[in-house]
Amino acid sequence: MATIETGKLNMENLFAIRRVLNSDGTLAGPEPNLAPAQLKEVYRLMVYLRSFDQRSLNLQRQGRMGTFAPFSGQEACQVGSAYLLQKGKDWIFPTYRDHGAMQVLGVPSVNVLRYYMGDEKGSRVPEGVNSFPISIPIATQLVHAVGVAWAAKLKKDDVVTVGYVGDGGTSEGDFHEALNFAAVFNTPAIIFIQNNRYAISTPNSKQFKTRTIAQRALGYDIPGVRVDGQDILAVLAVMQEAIDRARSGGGPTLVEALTFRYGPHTTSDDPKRYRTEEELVEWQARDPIERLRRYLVAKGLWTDQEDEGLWSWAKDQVAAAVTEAESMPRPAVDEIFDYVYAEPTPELVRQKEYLKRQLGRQGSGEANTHG
Amino acid sequence: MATIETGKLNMENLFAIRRVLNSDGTLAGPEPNLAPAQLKEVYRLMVYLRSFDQRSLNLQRQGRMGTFAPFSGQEACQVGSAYLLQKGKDWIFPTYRDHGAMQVLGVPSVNVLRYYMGDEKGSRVPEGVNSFPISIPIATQLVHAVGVAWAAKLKKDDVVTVGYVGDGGTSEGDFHEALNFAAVFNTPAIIFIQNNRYAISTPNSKQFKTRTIAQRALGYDIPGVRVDGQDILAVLAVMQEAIDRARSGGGPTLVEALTFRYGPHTTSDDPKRYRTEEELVEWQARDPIERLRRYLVAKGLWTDQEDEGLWSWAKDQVAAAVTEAESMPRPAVDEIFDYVYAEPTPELVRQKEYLKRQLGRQGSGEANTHG
Amino acid sequence: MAKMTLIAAINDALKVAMRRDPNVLVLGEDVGVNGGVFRATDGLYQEFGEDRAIDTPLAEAGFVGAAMGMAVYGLKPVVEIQFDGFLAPAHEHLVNHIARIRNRSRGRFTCPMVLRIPSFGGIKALEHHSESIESWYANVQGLKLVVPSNPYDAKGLLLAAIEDPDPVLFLEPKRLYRAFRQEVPEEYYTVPLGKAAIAREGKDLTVLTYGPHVQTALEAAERAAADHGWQTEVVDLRSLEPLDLDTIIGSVKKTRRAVVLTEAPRTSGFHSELIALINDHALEYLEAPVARVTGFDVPMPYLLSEDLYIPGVERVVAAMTEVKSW
Amino acid sequence: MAKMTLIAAINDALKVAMRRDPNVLVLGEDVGVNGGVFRATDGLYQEFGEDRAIDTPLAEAGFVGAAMGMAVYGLKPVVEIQFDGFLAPAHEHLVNHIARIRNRSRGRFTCPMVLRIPSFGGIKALEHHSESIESWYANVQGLKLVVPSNPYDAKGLLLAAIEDPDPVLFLEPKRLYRAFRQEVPEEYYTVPLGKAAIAREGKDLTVLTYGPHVQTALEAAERAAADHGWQTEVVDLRSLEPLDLDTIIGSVKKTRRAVVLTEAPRTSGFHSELIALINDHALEYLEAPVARVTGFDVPMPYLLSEDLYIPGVERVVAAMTEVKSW
Ligand SMILES: Cc1ncc(C[n+]2csc(CCOP(=O)(O)OP(=O)(O)O)c2C)c(N)n1
Ligand SMILES: Cc1ncc(C[n+]2csc(CCOP(=O)(O)OP(=O)(O)O)c2C)c(N)n1
Ligand SMILES: [Mg+2]
Ligand SMILES: [Mg+2]
Repeated sequence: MATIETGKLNMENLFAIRRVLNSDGTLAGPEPNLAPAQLKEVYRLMVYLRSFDQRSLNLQRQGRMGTFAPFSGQEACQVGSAYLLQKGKDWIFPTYRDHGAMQVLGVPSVNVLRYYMGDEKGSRVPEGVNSFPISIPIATQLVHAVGVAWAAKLKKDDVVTVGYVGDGGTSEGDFHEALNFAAVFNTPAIIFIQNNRYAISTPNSKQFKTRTIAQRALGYDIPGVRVDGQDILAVLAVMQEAIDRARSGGGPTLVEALTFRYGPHTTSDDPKRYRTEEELVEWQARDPIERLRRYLVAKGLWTDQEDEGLWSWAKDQVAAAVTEAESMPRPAVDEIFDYVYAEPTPELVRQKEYLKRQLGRQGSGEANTHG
Repeated sequence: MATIETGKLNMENLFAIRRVLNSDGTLAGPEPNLAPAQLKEVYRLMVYLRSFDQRSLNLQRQGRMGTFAPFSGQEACQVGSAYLLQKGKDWIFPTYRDHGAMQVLGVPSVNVLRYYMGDEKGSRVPEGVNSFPISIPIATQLVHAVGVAWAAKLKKDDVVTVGYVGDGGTSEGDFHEALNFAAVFNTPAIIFIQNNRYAISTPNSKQFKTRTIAQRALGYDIPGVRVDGQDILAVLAVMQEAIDRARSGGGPTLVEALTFRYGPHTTSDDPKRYRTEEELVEWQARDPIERLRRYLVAKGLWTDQEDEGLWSWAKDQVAAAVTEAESMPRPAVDEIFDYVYAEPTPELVRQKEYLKRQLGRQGSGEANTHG
Repeated sequence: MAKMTLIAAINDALKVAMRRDPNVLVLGEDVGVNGGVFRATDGLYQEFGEDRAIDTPLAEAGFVGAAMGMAVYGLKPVVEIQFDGFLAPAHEHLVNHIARIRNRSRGRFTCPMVLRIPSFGGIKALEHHSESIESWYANVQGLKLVVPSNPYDAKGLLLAAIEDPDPVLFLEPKRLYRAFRQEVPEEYYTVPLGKAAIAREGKDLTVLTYGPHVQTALEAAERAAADHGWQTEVVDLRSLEPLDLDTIIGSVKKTRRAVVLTEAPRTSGFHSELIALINDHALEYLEAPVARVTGFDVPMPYLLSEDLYIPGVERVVAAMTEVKSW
Repeated sequence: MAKMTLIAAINDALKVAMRRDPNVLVLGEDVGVNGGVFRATDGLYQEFGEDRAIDTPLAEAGFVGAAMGMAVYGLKPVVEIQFDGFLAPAHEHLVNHIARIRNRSRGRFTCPMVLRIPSFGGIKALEHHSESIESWYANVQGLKLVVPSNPYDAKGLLLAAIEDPDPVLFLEPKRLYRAFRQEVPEEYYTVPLGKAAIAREGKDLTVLTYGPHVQTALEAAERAAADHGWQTEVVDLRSLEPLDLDTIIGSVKKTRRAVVLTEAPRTSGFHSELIALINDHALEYLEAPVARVTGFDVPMPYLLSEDLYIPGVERVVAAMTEVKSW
């Protein structure tokens, strides 16, 4: 009987975890077909992002930035998911935790910093960089990713889009609707799940009953795959397949990357309330950066000096970005009114004038001095 | 590679269509274990519902009822999904097309008629009959079905709930959220899909890419099954398993019943715009009532006289219900105000007084005379 | 010129728009093969094909959110929400994204799209098919809100909405779809968003209203003229966001007496905002409190009681009498 | 009596309610093991177990809709919506079902549940974490709408909301969670829904407000007294639905001058309804137009500009001056 047969399927085997490098950096399978330059490039990007993330955490602790969502531990996902996209052509739809992928695609670090410092201009990505602004409402951005992919397909542009979502986000109705639309209209959209095992404090075991999220693909008749999210070479391999499939008209792919965030959900969160030190340590032992470093060193492509050099270069780069971000002026009063519509309505003009009169009366304007 | 393997699964085999009777009424498998009395009872119910549905369509055409959603063709689903439930204990969550199942559970025909005549009192089902009112917002009722099942489980009541949805409804986010909650909390909720191939005019082929809806169950690690929705004995068999599973703590089941509506989506719809006469005729050849009749006759349980008697009995029963429904008074003015809250707010009291004053002024009250 | 019903004018507007701009497309439930449950998109599938008259799966968040993606990418989606009560599943995309993407991205991304929504009661439909949702969305910034009251405006306003660089909720008075015909030019023309119309001139009192209620107001004005000789000015707002404050205040200052008419639930309705605006800009001109004729604070009743809910001519005349006899 | 912050008072109310009624349970995102992102449900999981302090999957429609089922079945769910901006996915269940099931079933099914929603701005959070949604839901019938402004009321109103036979949206002023402490009884007590409080007595003008803005109004009243000697009456509405019209109108008739204060977007806000009610019931008493101090018709700005949006004491004093110097 059908209801019994289906139970027989072993999803963990069916969706076996793709891996290229073992935790210790040794090859788990065939050599990846990436040029040394590319290997070093993705390594550089991961190091840069780790430095950026750590520095941002410090800025927040020092009160120089607002609530911040760190991705440390997920660098292989951040870099691997965006590195192979065609800049200026392909699109990404990030969450608050995907500002790493945004930077890989070309969003300046300064934008990300200004965003988290509380300036909408941070969300104004430069022309030519096709990254949607950070989307905070969980899973909604997946539908946008499918919409843009669909539009591109209708316009006969061979564009690929990547929608980001977390393990928790897969529970939202939008996850389902996005997958169904992607499947029905065969849109070139890749749904990239970073399963970091927790949605704030909520573990996978309370989020879904299945052992994999990738198996959801079976419900839409689209390809699904699980990948070791701490192994950037595996993430790159899986993304290459998904991107090729999408670009050649093969439609969407559901990717589940198994990963872990080292830090808190955001700077307002205390992970000790819901996860153990052991779990963290266990995952740090699979660190994506260290893993690739060992592989590069073993291949004779990388030295300790080069590594030191890279880390200090990254530190400086980030420092420069921070300086630039902190040197930017506060948003002008006009800004909060001028982008609601293409043309401000008469009512908005009245409101802006009122506020300016008020601030005038209040001298420096109590309102916009702190923060 | 995982993405290829999954393609190998043949979902139509994995979720083979359950069938007990062939279209001609001959046995497709082993004898069902239903007593003759039960066989006649479900036959009687289907005949009654067919008569009810046809008469309701006529009432609407004569302007004696508002927009009506007919289910003719889906009687095996309507009766088979509700017949085995424990009245006064188990709950159903019907759509606008499931007023057949409602009547099987014990909602008086008069309620259904008054509902479609435009009287909220029709939605006030009698105490002891656990049917939610008709839910029109697509798929929302599935979440309620899971919520009630969850509550019953928390209260240690061995209650079973059935949530109804159509093929189109499976595209809504609520379908996904309901299945995920049912799976995670292992609630005794049965999601009963009547796949009648169209959502108003939209065919399955535009609704989802898969060949079955039942396979969605794989994404939640819950049992899924496809059944011939024109074969009431098969529907009963599948529901018996699902009910037993739910009542014994085995959790939810996703049932996809393959069926067809003979009539329009509602009385405002014209099916000729989107479906062929052939398709209708093809499905009428699998009629659920005729199929069971042949089986009963072949088993010597039923005669032509009995059949004629039953149809005229049904006609009379329905006629009596219609008379009763049409003899009921119009809803009183107070009714639209008195059930918004347990206690009307002062503002509502003011509004009610105002309206009554107005209607007084207007004499008979232009407002509530027509309709 | 041809005499058209309001639904024909909308259908004509869509055809005209799709012929002149290849980026315009319609999508939603049953808008393709079936031509929409009200036939607003009739013939589009045949003329423009399945890529421009798209039948979507039954998922409002899905197709409204996807349409936003299309709009950002450069298409001009015109989404049909089958009935007012079914916009709710797309509420999150509407208020958290569609209304905000321009502001959030400081103009880098924009979302020119139209949501056509058959709205308000009066057709004795089932529950959730007769809702007044304007009060909520008038409080949401970044959306425009347009409500035509006749075939000519319906075509011109819809074409203006499609041209508009920002997202527009286009609330169609479903009970007027086939209520009457009017001369409507076949060619392209627009009626600007944000300009009210004086549907009837008068000096004794003002009725501020929109959409299907304009007809009610005109009838009431007729009756008031016949019974009392009052010259009532009926202001058809046409667009609630942006709102034509000058016309509203100008009329109230002239007549010094005002009635606001909607069928939205009374508490915290858009009519309340109209009264607040009069308070802000013309209070000292008022000879009497503004009278509000609205729906009640109850869910829209089922069809047998629908007429109890929807303000009829009598209720409007009673309100006029109130403000005149204060 | 113990001195409690507002968040502690809410946590205490939940514990008291759960101890006295086994049918009361809390559910939502991270409300169990983690005790909620604001710690409102801290300790409930430990004391009452995973069946009464339930961590749900991340799906608002799912747990709000399921909670409705629970309520109809006889449980008393208290749902936490993590932040105001994230109620949107549950909008459909709220307006089309939770608010209507009693009316739809003519009283056969009822839905006594509470949605706790940390609301309004002032904590310099990320986007969607600082919204004012009361204006929409005040226009939705069948829901009650409660907004406490201090620890004592927060506990008493929440217990009253849990006791209430109808669904209640409980909007918590998140910026006051830890702003100050107040004597709060440990035992069970309720503050009735629908009764406003006179937060400060005065005869010269009235400020109508609620929630976090009550603090602003009191400060402004202090300053007005100091600078101008005006005696300002501050009315804390506490519950918007049901609304205490008598207290509102009584105060306005007494002072003849009124300011309405909220941080909701200006157009079609709940403050507009307050002005409309004054128009309906006390227009002839007004010495000046009602002044409204509100948010602007823009999305709540990111943190660097948040203070530009939220009405501060200066804006309130300026409005008071307007109505006094009219
Ligand atoms: C619709 C909605 N509900 C709730 C939230 C609050 N929230 C922000 S992040 C988060 C958890 C997300 O978990 P997951 O999807 O696993 O992504 P992760 O943070 O782990 O990267 C929640 C509940 C939100 N942003 N949007
Ligand atoms: C949320 C929502 N969107 C749209 C509608 C309008 N509508 C009513 S029935 C229907 C089609 C439903 O099709 P299906 O789920 O297959 O059920 P069936 O009518 O075939 O039984 C639609 C789109 C609705 N009732 N609710
Ligand atoms: Mg996660
Ligand atoms: Mg169907």
